[in-house]
Amino acid sequence: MAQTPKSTTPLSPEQARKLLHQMILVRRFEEKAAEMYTKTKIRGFLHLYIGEEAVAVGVLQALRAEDNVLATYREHGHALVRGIDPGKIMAEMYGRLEGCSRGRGGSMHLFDSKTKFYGGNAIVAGHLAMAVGLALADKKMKRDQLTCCFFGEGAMAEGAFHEAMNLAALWQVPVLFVCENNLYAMGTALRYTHAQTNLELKGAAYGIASSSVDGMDLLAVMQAANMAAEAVRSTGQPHFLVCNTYRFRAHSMFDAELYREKSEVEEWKKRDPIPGFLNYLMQQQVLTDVEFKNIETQVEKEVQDAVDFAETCSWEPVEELTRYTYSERKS
Amino acid sequence: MAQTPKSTTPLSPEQARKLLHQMILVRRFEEKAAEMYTKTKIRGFLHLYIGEEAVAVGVLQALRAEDNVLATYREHGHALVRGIDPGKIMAEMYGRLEGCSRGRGGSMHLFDSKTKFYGGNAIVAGHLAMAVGLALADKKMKRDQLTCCFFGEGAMAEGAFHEAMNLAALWQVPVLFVCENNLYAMGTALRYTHAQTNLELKGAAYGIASSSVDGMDLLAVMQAANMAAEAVRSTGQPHFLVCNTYRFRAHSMFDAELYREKSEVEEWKKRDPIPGFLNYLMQQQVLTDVEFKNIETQVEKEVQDAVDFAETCSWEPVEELTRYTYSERKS
Amino acid sequence: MLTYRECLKQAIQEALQGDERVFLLGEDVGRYGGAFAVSKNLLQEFGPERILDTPLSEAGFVGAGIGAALGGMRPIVEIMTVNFSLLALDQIANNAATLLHMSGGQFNVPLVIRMSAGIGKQLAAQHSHSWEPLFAHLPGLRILSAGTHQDARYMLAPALLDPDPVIIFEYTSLLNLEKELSEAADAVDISKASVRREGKDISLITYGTGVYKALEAAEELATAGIEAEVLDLRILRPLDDDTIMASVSKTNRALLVEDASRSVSISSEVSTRIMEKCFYELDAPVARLCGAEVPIPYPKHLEDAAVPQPAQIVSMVKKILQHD
Amino acid sequence: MLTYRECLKQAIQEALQGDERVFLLGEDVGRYGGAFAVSKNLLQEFGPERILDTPLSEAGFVGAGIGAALGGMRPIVEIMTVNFSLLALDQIANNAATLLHMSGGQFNVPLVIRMSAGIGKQLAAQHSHSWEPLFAHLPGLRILSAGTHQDARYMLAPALLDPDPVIIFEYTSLLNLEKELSEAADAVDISKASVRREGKDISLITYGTGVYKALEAAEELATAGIEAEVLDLRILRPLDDDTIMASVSKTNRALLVEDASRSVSISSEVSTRIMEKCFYELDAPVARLCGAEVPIPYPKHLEDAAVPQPAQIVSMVKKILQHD
Ligand SMILES: Cc1ncc(C[n+]2csc(CCOP(=O)(O)OP(=O)(O)O)c2C)c(N)n1
Ligand SMILES: Cc1ncc(C[n+]2csc(CCOP(=O)(O)OP(=O)(O)O)c2C)c(N)n1
Ligand SMILES: [Mg+2]
Ligand SMILES: [Mg+2]
Repeated sequence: MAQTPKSTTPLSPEQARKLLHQMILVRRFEEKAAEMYTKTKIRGFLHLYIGEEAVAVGVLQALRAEDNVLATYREHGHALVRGIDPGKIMAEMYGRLEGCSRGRGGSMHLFDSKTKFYGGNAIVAGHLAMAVGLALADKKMKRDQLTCCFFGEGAMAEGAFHEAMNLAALWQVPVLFVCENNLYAMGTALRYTHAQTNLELKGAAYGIASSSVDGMDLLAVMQAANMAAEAVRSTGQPHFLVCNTYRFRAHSMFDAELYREKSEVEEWKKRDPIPGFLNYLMQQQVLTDVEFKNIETQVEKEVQDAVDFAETCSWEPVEELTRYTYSERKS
Repeated sequence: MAQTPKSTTPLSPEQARKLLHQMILVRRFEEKAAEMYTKTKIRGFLHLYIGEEAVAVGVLQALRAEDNVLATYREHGHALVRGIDPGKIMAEMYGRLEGCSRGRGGSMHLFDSKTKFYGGNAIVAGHLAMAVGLALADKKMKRDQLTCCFFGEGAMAEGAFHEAMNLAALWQVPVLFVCENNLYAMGTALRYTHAQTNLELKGAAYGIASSSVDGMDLLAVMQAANMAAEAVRSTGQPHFLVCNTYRFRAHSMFDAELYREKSEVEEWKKRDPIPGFLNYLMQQQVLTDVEFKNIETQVEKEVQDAVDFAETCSWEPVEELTRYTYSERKS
Repeated sequence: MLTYRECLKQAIQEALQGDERVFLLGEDVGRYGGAFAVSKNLLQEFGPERILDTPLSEAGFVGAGIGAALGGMRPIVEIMTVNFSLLALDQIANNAATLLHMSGGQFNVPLVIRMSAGIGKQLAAQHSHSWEPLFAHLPGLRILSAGTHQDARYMLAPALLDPDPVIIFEYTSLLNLEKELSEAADAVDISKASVRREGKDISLITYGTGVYKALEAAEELATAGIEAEVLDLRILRPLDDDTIMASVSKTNRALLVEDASRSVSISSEVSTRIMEKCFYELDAPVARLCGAEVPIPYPKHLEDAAVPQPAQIVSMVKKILQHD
Repeated sequence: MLTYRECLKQAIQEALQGDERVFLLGEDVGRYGGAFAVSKNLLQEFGPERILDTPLSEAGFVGAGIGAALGGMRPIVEIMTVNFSLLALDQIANNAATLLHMSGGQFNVPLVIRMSAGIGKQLAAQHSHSWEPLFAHLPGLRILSAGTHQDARYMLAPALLDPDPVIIFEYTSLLNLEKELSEAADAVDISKASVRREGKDISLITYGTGVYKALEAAEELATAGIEAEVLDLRILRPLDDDTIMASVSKTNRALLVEDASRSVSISSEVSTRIMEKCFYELDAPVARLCGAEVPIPYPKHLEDAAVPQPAQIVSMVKKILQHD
């Protein structure tokens, strides 16, 4: 079914640089966001993706511009990799009018119609059925594109997961379901969320082809995602991909992390996907030290530019509070 | 784990008569209910169980008086076999004060605290989580009893099924989940309800031991139910039992049955569980023709008595409309 | 003469014929013919692509409807009855109603949800809900109530043209009722309430099953020389204040009638707005006749006692008028 | 001085100590320590049998709570925030609220559900709901709102003694606020509203986050010689009409204040009841200050603009009083 996955063919230098750039951009951008949060430039909830970058980068590279993407409230990385301007994302987290959601959504609700990025959804598992519907529309309109839906392992306990998986399989619509299994739902470990902790097995209950992959290994994720995406495109059927990863930071800025040992976190940090990928590139000699440095400085600039942009952005006038509660009728 | 199931040991004459009596009572009672519906003595929804009797009779014989039972709106049979007085059930369907739910529930909401019969629930799959909670209370209070929960295969598409199964498995509570797979959810055939039509497989997604049985064969259901109940009692863990059966009548009195062929129904009627069981008893010579006739006449009388009783029952005074919206405080 | 059921069916047929982006999905809308036979034979007429039977998954198929709407389709999602709608309420409130505003105007949701509602068939507590008030509280939604055959027949078309989520309440107890349809007013306005009967003495303000009950009561009152105006709200959110206040300013009295239970109801909102906007024109306090605050019981006599009846409307009006 | 958070925690501790049938279940109540640290260390103190972490399954664990209550336990179900409560609303409305009546008085459901609600932490549209009005519409439920530290501390005990389902609204924005607690009134009455401040000129009728805002406004008004009475509804269902009417009969004016959006709100019900019972004692129409009818946006200035602020209460009161 699946063609030879891209990533088994060695990475071209351009590809390598692009991927590394994305990985580092997501990391540095979020580190900066955390900093800005402590400076109270950003408020509300802030959910960092740090440690899980290989999942968004590895999966999204398998998508095309016309595909739909839906993510959770932990979506800065997905938004950046999908190509939403970092400045607009930072401005959104600042709550400014120039943000990608007009400043109204903040960190949890990044939206962008140009890149077909349907959020930024903060009701756990609330977006899975929407993903099925988007794919159904594509099927009905004979558009050759898939819908990629990211969610956590905690979301799989919700009835919404069960219903969405069954509908996708019954209707045979092209949805790539991506579970970001970071082992915790807030403070609830996998074994307290699911009686069946082998998540991949759950696909069988719906007759959905499933696979799982080491979510800390970018190349592995790319390969698994390419195969999965290819399967979805060629069959028009849903696929369930489990990416096993880990969240290095707290669930949100309100989390004292009472539920896990520091040592566990340290263990996982040894598998940090960025140095891992970097070393591989160095070994393969598709990347030079100079190029790496360039990427670092370039990313640093991009992130700083994003902050500088956000700082200059404006506040939505209070008079516009209720604007877009309903569509504006052209009269 | 499971002791030798009762039903492999040949049935005693008493047992045989009791079971046959229950099967025929359920059948005749519902035929009478249908008649009374056409006579407008009974109104609202009326969901007949005709054809599925072996499931309720076979499963409930595996229970003890202290066990909890929850059923759907298609529960006349369960209520009768559980031992609720037929007169009180008929009175309930008549909407009379002397009914088992004070006449307020009607056909879909039979309740009886004495037999621990928790409905008669009309929101599909809405009672599964309650069953888990009842079992949780028993576990916490160290009461050695199980909770038996009946539902249809259509209910398994609801998120409520997914959540209840996972919770029961996580909490390790003694729930016997009984799926009455009659192949249709109103007019929606199994294959349009589930992408995975092998229902038994769904238990694995929750790590719940599962089994399935021919729901038209009383002895087979008894054996499967005894093993399942024994497993639940000995392990304190949930079990998922699928009984494959068929609804001979329309979904409710409002159903034109446009969704299935008459011939399909006729085919299934050849597997009517009552003549099947009767023939077996005759062959085994545990039942004589005379005894059979006695049962028939006895059931006829019971059903007529139920109707006669219902006819004499009273209407709840309008002044009591809001009584029990909240508990009555003893002052 | 057309039954209310036939009106609903023709509206769906017309919608399916007029726009191929429209499709109907819900439980048993196809092979079964619709729980109440509203969509009978539409599967045969339009095929399984347009008439989609769903499993029992209210949250799932409503969410899928939202997604399909985002994807450019014009889904008509049927929730078989309002009694099951709470299972999908998170999808409606947190997704359908918020996406446009939350995305800064980028993603609108042109979704229509139809559901059969109300009391009257002796279906007991879990199947007799009148939950219009719950939905009418939620910003971002447009809530319609088809209390007449006219609206059952013509409300769907404008609802489908609306760029935002619209929920249409239909009434099980009216399905078999036959009425004459006046010729199709072109493009029914789904922003305005409608005066179903003119009167000068009191305004009977109602919706849904209350409309025909109020009209019946008004006829009876007329024989007693009392001219009651019957106002059908039609749009429960956003409410059409102008039409309401115009009527009350004329009659100076109002009785609000609805089947939904009394507390935090449509009537309480209407009464409050009248207080806010017409206080000094009132000759008597605005009164309510609402459903009893109780789970609806099965027996007919208790069911009837649980919601306003024409006779009660009549006596209540007389009491209000004696008031001065 | 105690924080509101500490009050909630002490109430839960006391309940767990006083009755071994009581247990707390919900998402992250144990190992995480509660999403808002309300149940921090309770797992260590009472063990996993009494403090039960659940998966993300709101409908499931609320339904299980109903079942456990039927089975003789006294569960305290925590729905992390009201924003997720719609996922469990079918369980609450069709099971918890109806079982007793539908079973003819056989099965009561002694369940307590706690949820954190409201706006104020810049959590945006899906996490800033004030849905008290939705729950207050449903017969069979008792709806409490802990607008003060006193009630955060003492409402839980009587709720657990109630034989029927009780829902307690708590407020995220108050968690860190410190107040002095007056000594425990023995057995707090959960059927009565409470006058938090006496006044003769106007009744400020509110609940939840509105209480401290109204008290602040009242202080400000006092400096202008206006004596506002502040009435905390406390019990949103069933409403305590006596206390409401007594206050309005005294002041002859009322301003209703709540964060929930305006249409079909608690305020609309209260205003309507005042119209029905005190119409002839009113010197001015009852007015409302409610939340804007909009999904709540993330930025602070828009969030603040979406709900009533003390300054608005003050100016609104002055306008009403000039009125005559
Ligand atoms: C329906 C719902 N319930 C509860 C919450 C509160 N909450 C936010 S994130 C979260 C944990 C989700 O875990 P998971 O799905 O594994 O995603 P992760 O945060 O680990 O990426 C919870 C309980 C919510 N937002 N929505
Ligand atoms: C949540 C919900 N959705 C829809 C309905 C309407 N309805 C009543 S029974 C039924 C079919 C249920 O099928 P199944 O679970 O297989 O049980 P069966 O009737 O076949 O015994 C439907 C759709 C309902 N009662 N509850
Ligand atoms: Mg997780
Ligand atoms: Mg079935």
